[in-house]
Amino acid sequence: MDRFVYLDNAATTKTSPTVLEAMLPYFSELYGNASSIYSIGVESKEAITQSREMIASTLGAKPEEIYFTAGGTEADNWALKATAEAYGGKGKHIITSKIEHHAILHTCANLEKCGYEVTYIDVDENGVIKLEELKKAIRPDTILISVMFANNEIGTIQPIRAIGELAAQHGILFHTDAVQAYGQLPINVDELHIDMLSSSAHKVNGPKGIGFLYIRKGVKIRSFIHGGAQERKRRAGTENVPAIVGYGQAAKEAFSSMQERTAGERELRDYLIDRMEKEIPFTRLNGDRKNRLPNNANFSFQFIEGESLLIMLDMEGICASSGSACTSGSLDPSHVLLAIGLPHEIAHGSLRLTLGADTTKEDIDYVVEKTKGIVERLRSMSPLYEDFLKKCQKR
Amino acid sequence: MDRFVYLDNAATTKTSPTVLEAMLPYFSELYGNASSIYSIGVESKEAITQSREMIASTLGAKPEEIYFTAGGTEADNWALKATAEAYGGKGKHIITSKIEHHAILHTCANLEKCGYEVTYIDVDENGVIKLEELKKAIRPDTILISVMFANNEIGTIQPIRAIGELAAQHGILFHTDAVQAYGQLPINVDELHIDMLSSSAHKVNGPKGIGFLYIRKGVKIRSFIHGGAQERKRRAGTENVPAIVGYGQAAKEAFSSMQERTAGERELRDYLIDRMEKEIPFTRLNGDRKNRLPNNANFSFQFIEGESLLIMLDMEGICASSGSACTSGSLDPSHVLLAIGLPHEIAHGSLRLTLGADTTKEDIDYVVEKTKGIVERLRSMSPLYEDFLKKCQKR
Amino acid sequence: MYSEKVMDHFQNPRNVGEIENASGVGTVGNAKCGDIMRIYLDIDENDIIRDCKFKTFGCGAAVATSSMATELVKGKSIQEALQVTNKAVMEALDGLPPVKVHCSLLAEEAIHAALWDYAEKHGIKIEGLEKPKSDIHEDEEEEEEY
Amino acid sequence: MYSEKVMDHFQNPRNVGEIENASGVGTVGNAKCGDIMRIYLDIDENDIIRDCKFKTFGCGAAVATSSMATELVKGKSIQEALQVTNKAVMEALDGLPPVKVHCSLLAEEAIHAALWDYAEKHGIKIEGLEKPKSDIHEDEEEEEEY
Ligand SMILES: Cc1ncc(COP(=O)(O)O)c(C=O)c1O
Ligand SMILES: Cc1ncc(COP(=O)(O)O)c(C=O)c1O
Repeated sequence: MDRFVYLDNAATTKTSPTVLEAMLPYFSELYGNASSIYSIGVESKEAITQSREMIASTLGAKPEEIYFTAGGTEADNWALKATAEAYGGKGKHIITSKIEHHAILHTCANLEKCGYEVTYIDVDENGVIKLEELKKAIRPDTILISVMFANNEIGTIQPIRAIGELAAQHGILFHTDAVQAYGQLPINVDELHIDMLSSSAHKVNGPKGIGFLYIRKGVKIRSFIHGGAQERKRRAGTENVPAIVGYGQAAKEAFSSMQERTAGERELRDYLIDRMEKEIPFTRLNGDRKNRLPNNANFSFQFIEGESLLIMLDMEGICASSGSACTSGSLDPSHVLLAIGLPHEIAHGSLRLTLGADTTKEDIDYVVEKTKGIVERLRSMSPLYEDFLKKCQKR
Repeated sequence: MDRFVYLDNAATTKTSPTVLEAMLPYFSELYGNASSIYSIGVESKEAITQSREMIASTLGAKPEEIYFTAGGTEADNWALKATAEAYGGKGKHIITSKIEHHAILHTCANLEKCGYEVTYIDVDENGVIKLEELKKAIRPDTILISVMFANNEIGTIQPIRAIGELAAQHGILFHTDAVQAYGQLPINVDELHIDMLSSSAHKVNGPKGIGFLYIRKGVKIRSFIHGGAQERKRRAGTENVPAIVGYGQAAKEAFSSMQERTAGERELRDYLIDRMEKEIPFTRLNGDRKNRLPNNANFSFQFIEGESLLIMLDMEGICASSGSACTSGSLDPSHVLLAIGLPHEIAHGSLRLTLGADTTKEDIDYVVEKTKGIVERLRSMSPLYEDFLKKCQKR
Repeated sequence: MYSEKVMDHFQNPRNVGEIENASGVGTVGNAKCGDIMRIYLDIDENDIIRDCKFKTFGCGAAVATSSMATELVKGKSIQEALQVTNKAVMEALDGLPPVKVHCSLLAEEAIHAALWDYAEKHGIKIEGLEKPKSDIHEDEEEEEEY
Repeated sequence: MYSEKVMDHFQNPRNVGEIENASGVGTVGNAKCGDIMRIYLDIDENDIIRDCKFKTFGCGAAVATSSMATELVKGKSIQEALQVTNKAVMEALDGLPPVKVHCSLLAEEAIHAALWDYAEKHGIKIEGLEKPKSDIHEDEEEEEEY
């Protein structure tokens, strides 16, 4: 292969070498338990405090509102289940969207089994939630609205402020899964009326296995993981000090570089979209053209199937994804692409390319060239394309 | 300070340098998402498979019975809550012991709030569970027995085989929190009739933030953390590849060195116990003298309080703990020491010293000398000691 | 995830294409499930499959099983071709991941469909051949679910 | 966790010990909660605290607050000593962690208890002094609980 091009940064990112460097001392030197009293434990505790402060500052939050978890999935589970438990007396109705990550959707399904009722709001053809429908869905027994900040597949950014205001007006808690948005977009929890927010370090060049849930002071949700008195008694388990330190460093890097980095990514992304749309026929851009994550491009190539495309791209050294990485191995096409109205066979032929800070124009050119050839080849093998051509000839 | 002696290996351990080395490539080079299709994702997946196989082999289990979690606490929460959810139709009664870790006890408290009934079995003065009481506690609606393999504070090893057989005879699921025992004692899940087993890497020189729950094939518990299809759809969240690799390596090292290492620790531990008991008056060994973890020593020094002792030991470069690290900051004395019958003021004066592979006789000698001086000094400041001396004089 | 044989047949699929005025054509699967296979047969007067081509919309395993299936039936008699089961295709490919087993069933079915088409066109009845289902996903082995 | 001042008073506690035939002795706290403080006062005929000693069973903060409290009352009149509140002790120590605030209350209470003992022994009444509780844990500030 000529090149290695990693365009799957929405699935996971490379741990930044400076992040890894910040983590290293906490494995075999400063390995003390952060809850202990002796000096190397206290050093761990201080490192955690610094990381928590750094992260809080990126959101306009208070340090004591940041609770570390094992990742975005745990944060999502916690937010939903603990709210259900704590506010179940007030009501048992939850509102979310049809295009949430499975960490939200499957948790909702679990809550439905436990007697809660969940309304799944539709999105338009660009993946933007239908606000009017959301408004109408609000009931006296609605206790929580959970809508993701930006979608992991098609990159569409949701009208979070409007949803936050709506929730606030009705005295309903508002949670947002910001796993994809954190570090890519400026977020202020107060201005946007966010009560809870989930995030995951490995999406922003931090380590895997660490995330956080922001919980606004006063929100009375309980623990999801019970045990020791860590995280102000709300999240038990020995603190994962190296990972927490890594997350702090990654957040610092992501936010200090945000403007410049995302501007560069946006430019390259638009160049990528432009070339793909122009040079590959029967191609559709999925997601909102403007309100999308700076690093996300998502295409559907008619008549071909995604997995074949991915394997062939891999053989050219290109890492990409089709639908969501978590569901690969599954036979169903992405629920997000179906929700924006794509027919099944087109939903099956989608390609997600998500850029990173180090993606170059040469990378993009290489990917476009290779994709072009592969799509052509797969179409030449496709019975759907054959049928389509024949239909055209007949006209 | 003359020396640095870390004797708090039950709280957490140093990540072994060879474990860290095994992990390193998976941060910034082989960082692919293990659920993805391209080569660097597949490499992650294979690394996970190897680690899973290694761990399964240490327990006589099948690889597909090992589910990675974010630590021992999550594994404990999962085992209890998911069993309650899955078997709640059969019954709502759970049996555990009074000396479990808070990860079990607080989860049980949470289940009690949700309509489950929990019986907490007593232990004898050495911390061994009362089997007769356990037998009597079994009811037709008992769905789970959860008893820890070995206690984290006093090191007492429980009669796991007897409990496993009892559970099997009654068709009740048996879970054991083996966070302290794994890597210290040989464990075979079949021979011991264990249905579920929790473990945590950072207790065996692996990284923090990773653990596993062994679930016997056929046990129909559901997910605790819902979302993506990872871990055979039972535990969602992007796989923490470096940590999983680290756990595999740590397990390999712990089991290949087990016999020699624990023999050495046992000898040093007994030397430590011997000197402490002989040279410091009014000292009590807590826990079973024989059936105890090879690296655990736990003492109560009458008339003094634990935190003062710990701070003074820290000033001499000695890391130790009093009660359980997780509850430091709390004012209550250890529930374990109370359960073995110690009066409050003696429970407050306990010291846990847990050895590691690299602990030397010189370390032990140093610790004994320093402890002797500190205990003497604290007693000279203690009103309880003053009262005691006066009482003796009167006689 | 895939064996070397699967990867080889995916990267260099044998017998891709169409046969003009084929003796029989069969299309199975559906776009909803993400795989559609079409097999063209050129059958001579002695009921020998002289040539066989395919077109497939689907994953790597779908392409590889199509390719292998065409290889296995080429040069065979109709009766021999009927013996080419999904197991045979899988074995020839050194196995498939559990979630992909349905692709091999689809390949078997595609051949049957092409043969059925041939039989219909020629007004004959092929012994042992049943009318093929166009969608085999009902038979699919599900992974253990909890 | 502890300020430098606390650590200094813990490592080098001032006024540790007993006073034989003390004018007043007060013991507060209980072993159940893990801290017991005893304060000895030597009070002269002008109601001036000539000397003050302590013994404490308890954590670092308990020792440090005892030490600081004895420092603060030494040389003071009884009325001045009554003004030495737990706040004053905490401030003099540059603060205490929230879970340790009760130690400073205990120190205040121990002084009051010793003064009460003095008053009882001498059959006098000290204005503004109430019978001390032996256990102050009811007043304790709990950390936010969920
Ligand atoms: C929007 C969204 N939510 C949640 C998650 C889950 O995060 P994690 O895999 O770190 O648990 C992801 C990524 O997988 C995501 O993209
Ligand atoms: C017996 C026992 N169970 C559970 C745990 C929790 O493990 P972790 O802190 O890794 O979640 C510990 C250690 O803290 C333990 O000693």
